[in-house]
Amino acid sequence: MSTLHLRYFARLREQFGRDAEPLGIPAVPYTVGDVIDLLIARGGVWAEELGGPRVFRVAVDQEMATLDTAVHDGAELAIFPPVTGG
Amino acid sequence: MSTLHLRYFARLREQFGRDAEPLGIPAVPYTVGDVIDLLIARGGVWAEELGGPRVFRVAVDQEMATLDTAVHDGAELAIFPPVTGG
Amino acid sequence: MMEAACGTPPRIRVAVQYEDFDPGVEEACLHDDDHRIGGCGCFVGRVRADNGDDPLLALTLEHYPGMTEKALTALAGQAVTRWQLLGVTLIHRIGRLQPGERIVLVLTASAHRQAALTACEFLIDALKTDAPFWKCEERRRSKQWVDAKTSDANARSRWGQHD
Amino acid sequence: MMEAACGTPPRIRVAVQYEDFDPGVEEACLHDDDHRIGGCGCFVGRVRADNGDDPLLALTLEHYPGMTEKALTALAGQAVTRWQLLGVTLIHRIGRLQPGERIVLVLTASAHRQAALTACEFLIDALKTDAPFWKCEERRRSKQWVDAKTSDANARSRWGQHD
Repeated sequence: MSTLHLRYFARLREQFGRDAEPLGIPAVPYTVGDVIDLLIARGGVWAEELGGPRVFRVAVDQEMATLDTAVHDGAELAIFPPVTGG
Repeated sequence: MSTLHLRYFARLREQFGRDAEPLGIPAVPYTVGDVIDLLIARGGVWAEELGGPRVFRVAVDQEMATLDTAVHDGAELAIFPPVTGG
Repeated sequence: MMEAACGTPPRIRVAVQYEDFDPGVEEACLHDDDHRIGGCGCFVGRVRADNGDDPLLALTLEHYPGMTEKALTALAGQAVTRWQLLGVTLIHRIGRLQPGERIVLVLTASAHRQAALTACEFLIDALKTDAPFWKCEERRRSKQWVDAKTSDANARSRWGQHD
Repeated sequence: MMEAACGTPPRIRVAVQYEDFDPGVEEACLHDDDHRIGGCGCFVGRVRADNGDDPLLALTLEHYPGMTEKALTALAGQAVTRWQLLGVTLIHRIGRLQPGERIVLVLTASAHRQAALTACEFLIDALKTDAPFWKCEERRRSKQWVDAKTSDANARSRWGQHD
Protein backbone atom coordinates (compact mmCIF):
# COMPACT_ATOMS: atom_id res chain seq x y z
CA MET A 1 0.00 0.00 0.00
CA SER A 2 1.25 3.48 -0.93
CA THR A 3 -0.13 6.85 0.14
CA LEU A 4 -0.82 9.91 -2.01
CA HIS A 5 -1.46 13.40 -0.73
CA LEU A 6 -4.47 14.71 -2.65
CA ARG A 7 -5.19 18.45 -2.85
CA TYR A 8 -8.21 20.23 -4.32
CA PHE A 9 -8.56 23.86 -5.36
CA ALA A 10 -11.24 26.43 -6.19
CA ARG A 11 -14.58 24.99 -7.37
CA LEU A 12 -13.43 21.40 -6.84
CA ARG A 13 -12.32 22.17 -3.29
CA GLU A 14 -15.80 23.50 -2.57
CA GLN A 15 -17.61 20.66 -4.39
CA PHE A 16 -15.61 17.96 -2.62
CA GLY A 17 -15.96 19.73 0.74
CA ARG A 18 -12.26 19.45 1.55
CA ASP A 19 -8.94 20.95 0.45
CA ALA A 20 -6.77 17.86 1.03
CA GLU A 21 -6.89 14.19 1.97
CA PRO A 22 -4.57 11.19 2.06
CA LEU A 23 -5.39 8.41 -0.42
CA GLY A 24 -4.17 4.83 -0.14
CA ILE A 25 -3.36 3.13 -3.45
CA PRO A 26 -2.03 -0.38 -4.22
CA ALA A 27 1.79 -0.56 -4.30
CA VAL A 28 1.88 -1.32 -8.04
CA PRO A 29 2.57 0.90 -11.08
CA TYR A 30 -0.18 3.48 -10.84
CA THR A 31 -1.11 6.49 -13.00
CA VAL A 32 -3.09 9.69 -12.57
CA GLY A 33 -5.85 8.02 -14.61
CA ASP A 34 -6.04 5.17 -12.08
CA VAL A 35 -6.39 7.67 -9.23
CA ILE A 36 -9.16 9.55 -11.06
CA ASP A 37 -10.99 6.22 -11.59
CA LEU A 38 -10.73 5.51 -7.85
CA LEU A 39 -12.29 8.89 -7.07
CA ILE A 40 -15.04 8.54 -9.70
CA ALA A 41 -15.96 5.21 -8.04
CA ARG A 42 -17.00 7.23 -4.96
CA GLY A 43 -20.02 8.34 -7.03
CA GLY A 44 -22.02 11.52 -6.35
CA VAL A 45 -20.17 14.78 -6.81
CA TRP A 46 -16.90 12.89 -7.49
CA ALA A 47 -18.38 11.11 -10.53
CA GLU A 48 -20.08 14.32 -11.62
CA GLU A 49 -16.94 16.46 -11.55
CA LEU A 50 -14.36 13.90 -12.72
CA GLY A 51 -16.36 11.41 -14.78
CA GLY A 52 -18.48 13.70 -16.93
CA PRO A 53 -17.85 16.40 -19.52
CA ARG A 54 -16.44 18.94 -17.03
CA VAL A 55 -12.81 19.83 -17.67
CA PHE A 56 -10.26 19.51 -14.87
CA ARG A 57 -6.48 19.61 -14.54
CA VAL A 58 -4.07 17.49 -12.52
CA ALA A 59 -0.62 18.31 -11.16
CA VAL A 60 1.76 15.73 -9.69
CA ASP A 61 4.34 17.11 -7.29
CA GLN A 62 3.39 20.60 -8.46
CA GLU A 63 4.04 19.92 -12.16
CA MET A 64 1.19 19.74 -14.68
CA ALA A 65 0.40 16.10 -15.43
CA THR A 66 -1.71 13.99 -17.79
CA LEU A 67 -3.77 10.85 -17.17
CA ASP A 68 -0.70 8.80 -18.18
CA THR A 69 1.61 10.37 -15.60
CA ALA A 70 2.89 7.83 -13.08
CA VAL A 71 2.39 8.50 -9.37
CA HIS A 72 4.73 7.28 -6.63
CA ASP A 73 4.39 6.70 -2.92
CA GLY A 74 4.18 10.03 -1.14
CA ALA A 75 3.38 12.04 -4.26
CA GLU A 76 1.30 15.24 -4.02
CA LEU A 77 -1.53 15.00 -6.54
CA ALA A 78 -3.62 18.13 -7.04
CA ILE A 79 -6.89 18.34 -8.95
CA PHE A 80 -8.31 21.71 -9.99
CA PRO A 81 -10.34 23.54 -12.65
CA PRO A 82 -8.60 25.24 -15.60
CA VAL A 83 -6.86 28.31 -14.25
CA THR A 84 -8.30 31.84 -14.43
CA GLY A 85 -5.70 34.19 -12.97
CA GLY A 86 -4.11 37.32 -14.37
CA MET B 1 7.30 90.79 -50.16
CA SER B 2 6.25 88.19 -47.54
CA THR B 3 8.14 87.10 -44.45
CA LEU B 4 8.72 83.56 -43.18
CA HIS B 5 9.94 82.62 -39.71
CA LEU B 6 12.65 80.02 -40.22
CA ARG B 7 13.69 77.70 -37.36
CA TYR B 8 16.54 75.21 -37.22
CA PHE B 9 17.05 72.32 -34.80
CA ALA B 10 19.74 69.93 -33.61
CA ARG B 11 22.65 69.40 -36.03
CA LEU B 12 21.27 71.94 -38.54
CA ARG B 13 20.93 74.58 -35.81
CA GLU B 14 24.61 74.08 -34.98
CA GLN B 15 25.76 73.94 -38.63
CA PHE B 16 23.86 77.10 -39.56
CA GLY B 17 25.01 78.87 -36.39
CA ARG B 18 21.50 80.07 -35.52
CA ASP B 19 18.21 78.69 -34.24
CA ALA B 20 15.90 81.10 -36.09
CA GLU B 21 15.84 83.89 -38.66
CA PRO B 22 13.28 85.83 -40.67
CA LEU B 23 13.34 85.23 -44.43
CA GLY B 24 11.82 87.55 -47.03
CA ILE B 25 10.25 85.85 -50.04
CA PRO B 26 8.43 87.27 -53.07
CA ALA B 27 4.68 87.69 -52.56
CA VAL B 28 3.83 85.02 -55.14
CA PRO B 29 2.80 81.36 -54.79
CA TYR B 30 5.81 79.84 -53.05
CA THR B 31 6.61 76.32 -51.87
CA VAL B 32 8.94 74.70 -49.34
CA GLY B 33 11.08 73.64 -52.31
CA ASP B 34 11.47 77.29 -53.38
CA VAL B 35 12.59 78.23 -49.86
CA ILE B 36 15.14 75.41 -49.79
CA ASP B 37 16.51 76.59 -53.17
CA LEU B 38 16.87 80.12 -51.74
CA LEU B 39 18.87 78.72 -48.81
CA ILE B 40 21.04 76.47 -51.01
CA ALA B 41 21.90 79.56 -53.06
CA ARG B 42 23.71 80.91 -49.96
CA GLY B 43 26.38 78.27 -50.69
CA GLY B 44 28.77 76.89 -48.07
CA VAL B 45 27.21 74.88 -45.26
CA TRP B 46 23.70 75.69 -46.59
CA ALA B 47 24.39 74.04 -49.94
CA GLU B 48 26.19 71.20 -48.17
CA GLU B 49 23.34 70.38 -45.78
CA LEU B 50 20.34 71.10 -48.03
CA GLY B 51 21.67 70.58 -51.58
CA GLY B 52 23.55 67.30 -51.19
CA PRO B 53 22.74 63.73 -50.20
CA ARG B 54 22.05 64.54 -46.52
CA VAL B 55 18.48 63.89 -45.44
CA PHE B 56 16.49 66.65 -43.75
CA ARG B 57 12.86 67.27 -42.80
CA VAL B 58 10.69 70.37 -43.03
CA ALA B 59 7.65 71.39 -41.01
CA VAL B 60 5.35 74.28 -41.93
CA ASP B 61 3.41 75.77 -39.04
CA GLN B 62 4.45 72.77 -36.94
CA GLU B 63 3.07 70.16 -39.33
CA MET B 64 5.36 67.87 -41.34
CA ALA B 65 5.63 69.18 -44.90
CA THR B 66 7.05 68.16 -48.28
CA LEU B 67 8.87 70.19 -50.94
CA ASP B 68 5.47 70.80 -52.59
CA THR B 69 3.84 72.30 -49.49
CA ALA B 70 2.82 75.94 -50.05
CA VAL B 71 4.07 78.57 -47.62
CA HIS B 72 2.17 81.74 -46.76
CA ASP B 73 3.13 85.13 -45.34
CA GLY B 74 4.00 84.73 -41.66
CA ALA B 75 4.42 80.96 -41.82
CA GLU B 76 6.81 79.21 -39.42
CA LEU B 77 9.08 76.94 -41.48
CA ALA B 78 11.33 74.59 -39.53
CA ILE B 79 14.20 72.55 -40.98
CA PHE B 80 15.71 69.70 -39.00
CA PRO B 81 17.38 66.28 -39.26
CA PRO B 82 15.30 63.07 -39.09
CA VAL B 83 14.16 62.70 -35.47
CA THR B 84 15.89 60.46 -32.93
CA GLY B 85 13.85 60.63 -29.71
CA GLY B 86 12.35 57.92 -27.57
CA MET C 1 26.37 49.84 -10.14
CA MET C 2 26.90 49.28 -13.83
CA GLU C 3 30.18 47.44 -13.21
CA ALA C 4 28.56 45.07 -10.75
CA ALA C 5 25.61 44.39 -13.02
CA CYS C 6 27.51 43.57 -16.21
CA GLY C 7 28.37 40.02 -15.33
CA THR C 8 25.26 39.27 -13.29
CA PRO C 9 22.59 36.85 -14.47
CA PRO C 10 19.10 38.18 -15.32
CA ARG C 11 17.21 39.21 -12.21
CA ILE C 12 13.99 37.27 -11.70
CA ARG C 13 11.60 38.30 -8.94
CA VAL C 14 8.32 36.46 -8.37
CA ALA C 15 5.79 37.26 -5.64
CA VAL C 16 2.31 36.07 -4.72
CA GLN C 17 0.93 38.40 -2.07
CA TYR C 18 -2.15 39.94 -0.46
CA GLU C 19 -0.59 43.42 -0.46
CA ASP C 20 -0.78 45.95 -3.28
CA PHE C 21 2.37 46.77 -5.27
CA ASP C 22 3.79 49.99 -6.75
CA PRO C 23 4.72 49.69 -10.44
CA GLY C 24 7.14 52.62 -10.12
CA VAL C 25 9.01 51.10 -7.20
CA GLU C 26 9.16 47.75 -9.00
CA GLU C 27 10.49 49.34 -12.20
CA ALA C 28 13.23 51.12 -10.27
CA CYS C 29 14.08 47.89 -8.36
CA LEU C 30 14.30 45.86 -11.56
CA HIS C 31 16.45 48.49 -13.27
CA ASP C 32 18.74 48.67 -10.22
CA ASP C 33 21.17 50.96 -12.03
CA ASP C 34 21.99 48.30 -14.64
CA HIS C 35 23.07 50.51 -17.54
CA ARG C 36 22.65 47.75 -20.09
CA ILE C 37 18.87 48.17 -19.78
CA GLY C 38 17.34 50.33 -22.53
CA GLY C 39 13.76 49.88 -21.49
CA CYS C 40 11.16 48.12 -19.37
CA GLY C 41 7.90 46.76 -20.70
CA CYS C 42 5.11 46.58 -18.18
CA PHE C 43 1.54 45.40 -17.78
CA VAL C 44 -0.61 46.25 -14.77
CA GLY C 45 -3.87 44.28 -14.57
CA ARG C 46 -6.78 45.74 -12.60
CA VAL C 47 -10.15 44.39 -11.47
CA ARG C 48 -12.66 45.60 -14.06
CA ALA C 49 -16.28 46.35 -13.17
CA ASP C 50 -19.11 45.05 -15.28
CA ASN C 51 -22.49 46.59 -15.95
CA GLY C 52 -25.03 43.76 -15.49
CA ASP C 53 -28.06 44.18 -13.23
CA ASP C 54 -26.09 42.23 -10.59
CA PRO C 55 -22.72 43.96 -10.83
CA LEU C 56 -19.41 42.57 -9.59
CA LEU C 57 -18.68 43.45 -5.96
CA ALA C 58 -15.30 41.72 -5.66
CA LEU C 59 -13.05 38.95 -6.94
CA THR C 60 -11.40 36.47 -4.62
CA LEU C 61 -8.15 35.07 -5.97
CA GLU C 62 -7.05 31.59 -4.84
CA HIS C 63 -3.69 30.00 -5.67
CA TYR C 64 -1.70 26.82 -5.12
CA PRO C 65 1.06 27.77 -2.67
CA GLY C 66 4.36 26.43 -3.91
CA MET C 67 3.25 25.40 -7.39
CA THR C 68 2.13 28.93 -8.32
CA GLU C 69 5.52 30.43 -7.45
CA LYS C 70 7.27 27.61 -9.35
CA ALA C 71 5.05 28.15 -12.41
CA LEU C 72 5.71 31.91 -12.39
CA THR C 73 9.45 31.39 -12.02
CA ALA C 74 9.42 28.91 -14.91
CA LEU C 75 7.54 31.39 -17.15
CA ALA C 76 9.96 34.18 -16.25
CA GLY C 77 12.88 31.88 -17.09
CA GLN C 78 11.36 30.98 -20.45
CA ALA C 79 10.90 34.67 -21.30
CA VAL C 80 14.46 35.55 -20.25
CA THR C 81 15.87 32.84 -22.53
CA ARG C 82 13.59 33.45 -25.49
CA TRP C 83 14.02 37.26 -25.57
CA GLN C 84 17.42 37.56 -23.86
CA LEU C 85 15.98 39.75 -21.13
CA LEU C 86 18.03 41.35 -18.38
CA GLY C 87 15.28 40.89 -15.79
CA VAL C 88 11.66 39.97 -15.09
CA THR C 89 9.34 40.81 -12.19
CA LEU C 90 6.01 39.00 -11.78
CA ILE C 91 3.70 39.96 -8.91
CA HIS C 92 0.22 38.50 -8.50
CA ARG C 93 -2.15 39.44 -5.71
CA ILE C 94 -4.43 36.95 -3.93
CA GLY C 95 -7.39 37.36 -1.59
CA ARG C 96 -10.43 39.59 -2.01
CA LEU C 97 -10.02 42.45 -4.49
CA GLN C 98 -12.59 45.09 -5.41
CA PRO C 99 -13.18 46.73 -8.81
CA GLY C 100 -10.38 49.18 -9.56
CA GLU C 101 -7.73 47.35 -7.52
CA ARG C 102 -4.46 46.14 -9.05
CA ILE C 103 -4.22 42.34 -9.51
CA VAL C 104 -1.09 41.59 -11.48
CA LEU C 105 2.20 43.15 -12.54
CA VAL C 106 4.41 41.95 -15.38
CA LEU C 107 7.69 43.82 -15.81
CA THR C 108 10.43 43.00 -18.31
CA ALA C 109 13.82 44.66 -18.71
CA SER C 110 15.84 44.50 -21.90
CA ALA C 111 18.46 46.31 -23.93
CA HIS C 112 15.84 46.92 -26.63
CA ARG C 113 12.18 47.94 -26.50
CA GLN C 114 10.84 45.31 -28.89
CA ALA C 115 12.10 42.39 -26.79
CA ALA C 116 10.80 43.95 -23.57
CA LEU C 117 7.30 44.56 -24.91
CA THR C 118 6.95 41.25 -26.75
CA ALA C 119 8.09 39.32 -23.67
CA CYS C 120 5.66 41.29 -21.53
CA GLU C 121 2.80 40.27 -23.81
CA PHE C 122 3.95 36.64 -23.73
CA LEU C 123 4.16 36.64 -19.94
CA ILE C 124 0.66 37.97 -19.30
CA ASP C 125 -0.81 35.57 -21.88
CA ALA C 126 1.11 32.60 -20.46
CA LEU C 127 0.40 33.52 -16.84
CA LYS C 128 -3.34 33.44 -17.57
CA THR C 129 -3.27 29.82 -18.76
CA ASP C 130 -0.22 28.29 -17.05
CA ALA C 131 -0.13 29.64 -13.49
CA PRO C 132 -2.50 28.11 -10.89
CA PHE C 133 -4.76 31.00 -9.89
CA TRP C 134 -8.55 30.88 -9.73
CA LYS C 135 -11.00 33.77 -9.58
CA CYS C 136 -14.30 33.65 -7.71
CA GLU C 137 -16.76 36.44 -8.60
CA GLU C 138 -18.83 37.87 -5.78
CA ARG C 139 -22.11 39.61 -6.64
CA ARG C 140 -25.06 40.60 -4.51
CA ARG C 141 -27.11 37.62 -5.70
CA SER C 142 -24.40 35.07 -6.52
CA LYS C 143 -20.90 33.86 -5.85
CA GLN C 144 -19.37 31.93 -8.71
CA TRP C 145 -16.02 30.56 -9.87
CA VAL C 146 -14.96 32.07 -13.20
CA ASP C 147 -14.72 29.66 -16.15
CA ALA C 148 -11.51 29.59 -18.17
CA LYS C 149 -11.84 31.60 -21.40
CA THR C 150 -11.23 30.21 -24.87
CA SER C 151 -9.82 33.62 -25.83
CA ASP C 152 -7.09 33.18 -23.20
CA ALA C 153 -6.22 29.71 -24.55
CA ASN C 154 -6.05 31.19 -28.05
CA ALA C 155 -3.85 34.06 -26.92
CA ARG C 156 -1.53 31.53 -25.25
CA SER C 157 -1.35 29.33 -28.35
CA ARG C 158 0.15 32.21 -30.39
CA TRP C 159 3.40 31.69 -28.46
CA GLY C 160 3.80 28.03 -29.40
CA GLN C 161 4.65 24.96 -27.37
CA HIS C 162 5.13 25.11 -23.63
CA ASP C 163 8.74 24.44 -22.62
CA MET D 1 -15.39 57.66 -9.30
CA MET D 2 -16.62 54.97 -11.62
CA GLU D 3 -19.91 56.82 -12.17
CA ALA D 4 -18.13 60.00 -13.14
CA ALA D 5 -15.71 58.20 -15.45
CA CYS D 6 -18.22 56.19 -17.47
CA GLY D 7 -19.28 58.96 -19.78
CA THR D 8 -15.95 60.76 -19.92
CA PRO D 9 -13.80 60.84 -23.06
CA PRO D 10 -10.42 59.05 -23.05
CA ARG D 11 -7.88 60.86 -20.90
CA ILE D 12 -4.82 62.03 -22.85
CA ARG D 13 -1.87 63.52 -20.98
CA VAL D 14 1.25 64.65 -22.82
CA ALA D 15 4.29 66.23 -21.18
CA VAL D 16 7.75 67.28 -22.34
CA GLN D 17 9.82 68.07 -19.28
CA TYR D 18 13.28 68.24 -17.72
CA GLU D 19 12.11 66.49 -14.54
CA ASP D 20 12.03 62.74 -13.97
CA PHE D 21 8.67 60.95 -13.75
CA ASP D 22 7.32 58.11 -11.59
CA PRO D 23 5.70 55.31 -13.62
CA GLY D 24 3.68 54.21 -10.56
CA VAL D 25 2.25 57.66 -9.94
CA GLU D 26 1.43 58.02 -13.63
CA GLU D 27 -0.30 54.63 -13.75
CA ALA D 28 -2.45 55.53 -10.75
CA CYS D 29 -3.25 58.97 -12.27
CA LEU D 30 -4.26 57.46 -15.58
CA HIS D 31 -6.41 54.79 -13.92
CA ASP D 32 -8.06 57.47 -11.73
CA ASP D 33 -10.55 54.95 -10.32
CA ASP D 34 -12.10 54.32 -13.75
CA HIS D 35 -13.46 50.81 -13.25
CA ARG D 36 -13.82 50.18 -16.97
CA ILE D 37 -10.02 49.83 -17.14
CA GLY D 38 -8.81 46.21 -17.09
CA GLY D 39 -5.16 46.96 -17.58
CA CYS D 40 -2.41 49.42 -18.42
CA GLY D 41 0.39 48.75 -20.85
CA CYS D 42 3.57 50.65 -20.20
CA PHE D 43 7.01 51.27 -21.63
CA VAL D 44 9.76 53.07 -19.74
CA GLY D 45 12.78 54.00 -21.87
CA ARG D 46 16.15 54.53 -20.18
CA VAL D 47 19.52 55.84 -21.32
CA ARG D 48 21.60 52.79 -22.14
CA ALA D 49 25.38 52.75 -21.72
CA ASP D 50 27.64 51.41 -24.44
CA ASN D 51 30.96 49.67 -24.14
CA GLY D 52 33.22 51.37 -26.69
CA ASP D 53 36.67 52.66 -25.72
CA ASP D 54 35.04 56.13 -25.58
CA PRO D 55 31.87 55.33 -23.64
CA LEU D 56 28.73 57.45 -23.55
CA LEU D 57 28.78 60.07 -20.77
CA ALA D 58 25.36 61.59 -21.42
CA LEU D 59 22.65 62.28 -23.98
CA THR D 60 21.22 65.74 -24.52
CA LEU D 61 17.64 65.72 -25.79
CA GLU D 62 16.45 68.68 -27.87
CA HIS D 63 12.85 69.21 -28.99
CA TYR D 64 10.70 71.63 -30.97
CA PRO D 65 8.55 73.40 -28.38
CA GLY D 66 4.95 73.45 -29.53
CA MET D 67 5.28 71.03 -32.42
CA THR D 68 6.55 68.20 -30.20
CA GLU D 69 3.55 68.44 -27.86
CA LYS D 70 1.20 68.59 -30.88
CA ALA D 71 2.85 65.53 -32.46
CA LEU D 72 2.59 63.55 -29.19
CA THR D 73 -1.05 64.54 -28.74
CA ALA D 74 -1.81 63.49 -32.33
CA LEU D 75 -0.14 60.08 -31.79
CA ALA D 76 -2.06 59.54 -28.55
CA GLY D 77 -5.29 60.41 -30.37
CA GLN D 78 -4.52 57.94 -33.16
CA ALA D 79 -3.87 55.17 -30.64
CA VAL D 80 -7.06 55.93 -28.69
CA THR D 81 -9.14 55.68 -31.87
CA ARG D 82 -7.39 52.65 -33.34
CA TRP D 83 -7.44 50.53 -30.15
CA GLN D 84 -10.43 52.14 -28.36
CA LEU D 85 -8.28 53.06 -25.40
CA LEU D 86 -9.61 54.66 -22.22
CA GLY D 87 -6.49 56.78 -21.74
CA VAL D 88 -2.92 57.51 -22.83
CA THR D 89 -0.03 59.21 -21.04
CA LEU D 90 3.12 60.21 -22.93
CA ILE D 91 6.01 61.82 -21.07
CA HIS D 92 9.35 62.61 -22.69
CA ARG D 93 12.27 64.18 -20.90
CA ILE D 94 14.58 66.77 -22.45
CA GLY D 95 17.96 68.18 -21.43
CA ARG D 96 21.07 66.28 -20.36
CA LEU D 97 20.49 62.70 -19.22
CA GLN D 98 23.10 60.23 -18.00
CA PRO D 99 23.19 56.44 -18.53
CA GLY D 100 20.55 54.77 -16.38
CA GLU D 101 18.18 57.74 -16.32
CA ARG D 102 14.57 57.46 -17.53
CA ILE D 103 13.88 59.21 -20.88
CA VAL D 104 10.38 58.31 -21.96
CA LEU D 105 7.13 56.90 -20.61
CA VAL D 106 4.31 55.44 -22.69
CA LEU D 107 1.22 54.39 -20.75
CA THR D 108 -2.01 53.04 -22.24
CA ALA D 109 -5.23 52.14 -20.44
CA SER D 110 -7.80 49.79 -21.88
CA ALA D 111 -10.57 47.36 -20.95
CA HIS D 112 -8.44 44.53 -22.37
CA ARG D 113 -4.75 43.70 -22.13
CA GLN D 114 -4.15 43.04 -25.83
CA ALA D 115 -5.29 46.52 -26.90
CA ALA D 116 -3.26 48.19 -24.15
CA LEU D 117 -0.03 46.38 -25.00
CA THR D 118 -0.36 46.65 -28.78
CA ALA D 119 -1.11 50.37 -28.55
CA CYS D 120 1.88 50.81 -26.23
CA GLU D 121 4.13 49.19 -28.82
CA PHE D 122 2.67 51.37 -31.59
CA LEU D 123 3.18 54.54 -29.55
CA ILE D 124 6.84 53.98 -28.75
CA ASP D 125 7.56 53.01 -32.37
CA ALA D 126 5.64 56.01 -33.73
CA LEU D 127 7.12 58.44 -31.20
CA LYS D 128 10.63 57.50 -32.34
CA THR D 129 9.97 58.50 -35.96
CA ASP D 130 7.16 61.09 -35.76
CA ALA D 131 7.87 63.30 -32.74
CA PRO D 132 10.52 66.02 -33.09
CA PHE D 133 13.20 65.06 -30.58
CA TRP D 134 16.91 64.85 -31.30
CA LYS D 135 19.63 63.14 -29.28
CA CYS D 136 23.18 64.41 -29.00
CA GLU D 137 25.71 61.90 -27.63
CA GLU D 138 28.39 63.25 -25.33
CA ARG D 139 31.61 61.25 -24.94
CA ARG D 140 35.00 62.19 -23.57
CA ARG D 141 36.47 62.60 -27.05
CA SER D 142 33.41 63.60 -29.09
CA LYS D 143 29.97 65.18 -29.11
CA GLN D 144 27.78 64.01 -31.92
CA TRP D 145 24.15 64.15 -33.04
CA VAL D 146 22.66 60.67 -33.35
CA ASP D 147 21.63 59.57 -36.85
CA ALA D 148 18.10 58.26 -37.37
CA LYS D 149 18.02 54.45 -37.46
CA THR D 150 16.65 52.40 -40.34
CA SER D 151 15.41 49.88 -37.76
CA ASP D 152 13.20 52.58 -36.23
CA ALA D 153 11.74 53.46 -39.65
CA ASN D 154 11.08 49.76 -40.26
CA ALA D 155 9.42 49.35 -36.86
CA ARG D 156 7.22 52.37 -37.64
CA SER D 157 6.24 51.01 -41.07
CA ARG D 158 4.69 47.90 -39.47
CA TRP D 159 1.82 50.10 -38.28
CA GLY D 160 0.88 51.38 -41.74
CA GLN D 161 0.11 54.83 -43.07
CA HIS D 162 0.32 57.90 -40.86
CA ASP D 163 -3.09 59.46 -40.22
